[in-house]
Amino acid sequence: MTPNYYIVLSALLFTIGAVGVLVRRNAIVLFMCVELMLNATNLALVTFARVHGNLDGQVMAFFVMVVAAAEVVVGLAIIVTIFRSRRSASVDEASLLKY
Amino acid sequence: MNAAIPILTLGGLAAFFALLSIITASIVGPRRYNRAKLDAYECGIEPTPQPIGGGKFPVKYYLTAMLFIVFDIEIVFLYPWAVSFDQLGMFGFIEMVSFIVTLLAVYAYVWRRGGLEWD
Amino acid sequence: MNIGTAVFAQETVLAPANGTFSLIWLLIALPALGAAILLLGGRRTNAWGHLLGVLMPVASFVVAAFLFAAMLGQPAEERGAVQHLYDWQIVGAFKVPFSLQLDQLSMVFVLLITFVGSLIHIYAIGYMAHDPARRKFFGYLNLFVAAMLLLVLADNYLLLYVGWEGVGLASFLLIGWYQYKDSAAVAAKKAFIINRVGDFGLSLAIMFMFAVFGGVTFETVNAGIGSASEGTATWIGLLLLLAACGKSAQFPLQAWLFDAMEGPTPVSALIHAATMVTAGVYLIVRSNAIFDAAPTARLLVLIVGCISLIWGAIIGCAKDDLKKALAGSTMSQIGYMVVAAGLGPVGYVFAIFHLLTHGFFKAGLFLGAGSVMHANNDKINMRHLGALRTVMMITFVTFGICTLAIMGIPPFAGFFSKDDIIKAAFSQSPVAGVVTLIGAGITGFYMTRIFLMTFLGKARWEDDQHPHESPAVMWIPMVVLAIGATIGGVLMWPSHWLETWLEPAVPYQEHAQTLPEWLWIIITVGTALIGILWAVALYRREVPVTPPAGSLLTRAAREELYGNEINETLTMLPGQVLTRSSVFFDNRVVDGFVNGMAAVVWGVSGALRTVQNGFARSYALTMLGGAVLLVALLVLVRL
Amino acid sequence: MNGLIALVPIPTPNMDLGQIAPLEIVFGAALISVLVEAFVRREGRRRVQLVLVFASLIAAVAALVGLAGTRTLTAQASVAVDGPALFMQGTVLLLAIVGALLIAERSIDPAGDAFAPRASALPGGREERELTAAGWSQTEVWPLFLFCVGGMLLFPASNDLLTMFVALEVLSLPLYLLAGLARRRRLLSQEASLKYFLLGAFSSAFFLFGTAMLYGFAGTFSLGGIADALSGNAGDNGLVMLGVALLAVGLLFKVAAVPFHQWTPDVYQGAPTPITAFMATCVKVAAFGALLRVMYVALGGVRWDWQPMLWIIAIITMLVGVIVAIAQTDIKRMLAYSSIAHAGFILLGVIAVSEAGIASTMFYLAAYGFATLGAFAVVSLVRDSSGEATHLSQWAGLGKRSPVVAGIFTLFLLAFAGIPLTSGFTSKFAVFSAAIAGGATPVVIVAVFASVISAFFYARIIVLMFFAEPAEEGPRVVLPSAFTALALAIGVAVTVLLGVLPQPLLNLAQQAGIFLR
Repeated sequence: MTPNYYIVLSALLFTIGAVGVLVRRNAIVLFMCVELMLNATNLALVTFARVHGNLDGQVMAFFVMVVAAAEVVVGLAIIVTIFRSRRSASVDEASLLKY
Repeated sequence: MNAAIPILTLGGLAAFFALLSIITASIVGPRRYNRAKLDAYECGIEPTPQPIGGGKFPVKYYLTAMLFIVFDIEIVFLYPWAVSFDQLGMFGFIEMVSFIVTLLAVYAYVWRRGGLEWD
Repeated sequence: MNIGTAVFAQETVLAPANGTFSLIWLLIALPALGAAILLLGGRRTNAWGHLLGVLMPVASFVVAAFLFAAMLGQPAEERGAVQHLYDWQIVGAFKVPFSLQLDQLSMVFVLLITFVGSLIHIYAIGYMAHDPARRKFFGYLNLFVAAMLLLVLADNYLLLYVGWEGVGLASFLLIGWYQYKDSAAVAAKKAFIINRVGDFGLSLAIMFMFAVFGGVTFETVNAGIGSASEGTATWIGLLLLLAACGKSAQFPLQAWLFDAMEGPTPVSALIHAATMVTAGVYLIVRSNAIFDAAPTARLLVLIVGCISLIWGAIIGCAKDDLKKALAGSTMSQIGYMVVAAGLGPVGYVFAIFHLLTHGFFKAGLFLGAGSVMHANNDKINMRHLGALRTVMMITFVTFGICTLAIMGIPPFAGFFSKDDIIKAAFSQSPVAGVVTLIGAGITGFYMTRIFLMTFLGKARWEDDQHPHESPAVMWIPMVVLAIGATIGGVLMWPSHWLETWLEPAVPYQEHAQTLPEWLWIIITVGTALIGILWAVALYRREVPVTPPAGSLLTRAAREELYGNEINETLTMLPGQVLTRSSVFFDNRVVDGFVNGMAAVVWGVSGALRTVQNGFARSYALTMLGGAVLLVALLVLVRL
Repeated sequence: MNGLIALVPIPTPNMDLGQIAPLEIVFGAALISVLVEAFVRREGRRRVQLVLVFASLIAAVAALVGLAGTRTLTAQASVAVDGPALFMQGTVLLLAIVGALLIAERSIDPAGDAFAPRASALPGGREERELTAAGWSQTEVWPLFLFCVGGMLLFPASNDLLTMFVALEVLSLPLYLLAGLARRRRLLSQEASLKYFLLGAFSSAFFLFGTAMLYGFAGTFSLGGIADALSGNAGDNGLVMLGVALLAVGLLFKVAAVPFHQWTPDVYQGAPTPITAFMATCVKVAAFGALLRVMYVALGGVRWDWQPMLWIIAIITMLVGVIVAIAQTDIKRMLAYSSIAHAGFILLGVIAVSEAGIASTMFYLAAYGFATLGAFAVVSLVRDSSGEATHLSQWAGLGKRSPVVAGIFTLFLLAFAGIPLTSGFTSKFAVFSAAIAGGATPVVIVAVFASVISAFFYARIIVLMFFAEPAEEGPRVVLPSAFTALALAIGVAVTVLLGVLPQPLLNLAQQAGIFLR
């Protein structure tokens, strides 16, 4: 098989995620973009596992999913708290700390 | 040198795509930032009830969903073990028990803290 | 330029200190204890703080005298001693012994510091009598004495650096003593910043030594320098020179010294005239092995000394502020010492000799200036003084003796020490010789000017000025210093005692005598006399109360001053241009550089701060940029 | 490629439970701590949690001492038990004990400890007022703290990238939450938490992608396996370059190196001060431990590729850190930039690529950690009616008001500036000489320059404290309870001791030797 397509796709998804973090201002969307980056990585991991013929990559992908889930929990907790005290989920409005 | 070519290509491709998506978005998309757009859930429906005046925020859905995800995702570790259960023997069993005990502790915490109560 | 072949100090391994010499640590411990008690004791010690403050350096001096006697009792080769206190092991093989080294060179310094220091402490009892924080002042002074003794007693560069920073700290605290005056706070800051430049040099030099020799004791460095390359020695030498320039107010790091005169006068006398500012000279002489191995660095030492010598002297001619004029003179006299040190083995001893005599007469001059200030409501502008001879006889006489000494008039101490430097300079380099000779002439000029404007002529006092002689507690130290300035020459004449004494620690080489002794005396004293007479001719007549640098119109209006004006214009134009430009250089270029650097750093800092704009997404962008940078760097290395 | 891999017999993994005893103790205690939250009555929780935390941390130290000298790979070669790992773990544990002392303090704020009574209550709302009046306090801090310490113990010891990633998340996730729990200035605290979380997640995505790339190249996550793969093929591969760079992003983010540093000042300022202290020290130790391990074990073969990269990063980190620190007006932000600058100094030890580099880095981390904890402890003591008085102008004349506290803070600042006879000098000296021996002389020159500049702004604060006139209505220094007092005493003692008598710890660091593969 040719892994290149998968890797390039993974890289593109990763880039979309990274760019999303930079251009979106809603914290939830921003966070979803980070999740997209993680999942792009998962694609790469699974592809490489296939290329190398061992299971390490797949195991890693599982771990990434779990970690991502834990991250979601923590992240949403933080974002919801912010939303409740500021009535907005815009990350740009949370900019009191600077200079 | 030839090692750099894939990186440069990839970088170029990524940069191109990044620029493309930004430019397209700025040309195609309308620039309207309103409350609805900045709200927590972009599905067009106002969160009810409104979190105004220090009122309660409906975290139940969110909480339950989160709990579901956390506990559900742990299944991925149980599945591989189940597949090669016979080969891993006692060692696998002990490891899995400790894993489940860990989850159980957290479950107990959620339960005692009222995370499972709907009202 | 013909610098004599290097004569290395004999490799005398100093004996461990035992018997009497185990007291070395007391020298430092006593003033340090004094400082600790006075600074930590708080108000409880107010009543007797100044007495304790005086007692400690005096006790230290007694110990020093005791050790000196003990050293005299030993054969010349066995006089040095190293007291090992404890090892500060930093990294594996790099071990810094915390050891004190008392050899002949250190001994001379210890005696100077404790003796002059004690006198100035006594003087300060009277001078600071009305300062509510006198106790703290004595605490700082004791701290200074302790740090300065540590500096000269260290047996390695790192410990020396500790003392070096310690005296810097004490100096910083004392310059800013009158903090309520903006000028004092600014001066303290300026001294601090400029000194950091020098300290930077010293710390780099120490790191260099660690890297090259694997140790920083004088012994290790002296042993290792022989096998090191000349480039290494030159680099270390240049860094040490940078350090010396900062501490000793040598060109181009001199600007802080003039501002430092904002401190109380005893401070100016002790720290900014007699002891701390000579630390640079000590450093160079102590590192003689390095400079002997690095002719380029030594040549630069000579050049720096020459420039500073003239530069300080010219500034001394122009300042109306008595203390600032004396500060110019300090810079110039230290220039002499640096020149001597830059001459190599033919000059080291003379540098130390001049340092000692200078310690006496310059401290005497500053104490005299302090006495004048004390008597005149802290007025220090010489245009408002004059005719003090009539009311301040003792100050007049002691100041006069010290003036004669600094001008190099026989038989006062300065004559012997300066004469030796001029002769040695001529033997090595005619240029340096001529410069030192010209410096002697200018010294005669500005000292005469100071003396005339302050003590002679008509009284130009203001209404609230009622000059009176200072109390005994102040004039007795002045008298003692004046006696020292009178007889200090005996160190080298008729017997070359100092030279013999220092021989085991500091190399000495006789320089070739080109002219007979009596001709030298005529030349040097003659040059000084020319300067003196010139000044007398200019300032014999009335001195205007306002500085004559006004516009043409004002000058024409003050017609009776016209002659004076023309005199000054015609005879001093070149000097004034030089003065103005040097003052300008000081104010704009040097200050400008220091302030400019600060401004640049501050500006960059402000600009970079705005990058931290508080937006998480912008931080993410920076991170992404950083990631691209990392990839780019990796690819670049490959290419 | 066949789908039959799973049928290959799986050997029973080796797992010597004794060799990871410290980890087990801390994680076990964390779980018990969760159960304490669930089952112990509110009034008794704090006491039980404190006993649990200190007992487990001390037990973990004891277990660590018992392991001294062990050099082995355990848990299926995913955890390394070697000298550097044990040293880093010991440092983390000791710093965590001191940090726990600060977190446990609750007599300097009249309302109680440094944490919000209930994180979900609206800032300034009725619920919060009621809870504050009722004297509630948040004991969930402790399980989070223990999980975080557990992650920090695993991070520098992990011998494959999978374990390292999990450890990274285990140490980060609790910190994101802890940063948002401040009792006072809650909006700032929540903002700090959000920023830390978003950027942290962003950086771990990079770390993960780098991991994937290296896996794609080597076919294994084990550090030793990657090194073997690299030694066959000298790293002339796009995957490797991308992998190294992105992996470095994740690690450099955690150590707060420029340009991945921007979260640092904001988070340090916003987070509750005891958490800032804990974060500024323990995270740095753990992250540098992991960075060293990855760079030395897995990527040691391609050091010529990444050394220049880290040179540049070290240089800009030091310069940006010290230069921006100059213009700061908030003491916590100033300390944050100072911590960035110190990250640059510590990177000097990393780029040395030698045994001395490892030893000096570890020594620096220990010395810097205790001084930093002490400095933040002092910050937490200077308060006015609205909480901590962190604006620099409020610190003017502090030396006149309470000379002892100002004196202690001066000691820490002198240590940061690297003045001889403080721990800072010894540690700077150690990394500088290691870096010179490693051929990084230009970087060391920049470092010396940077430390000169840094001395300026540290001195500025000392001058401000001792020579400026105290502000009217200025803050006062609160008398702490035994917790903070003990933490301060430890900080002072270690700072002076490591300056005057550094040899024992240095020997220990040197004996730690090199990483096990």
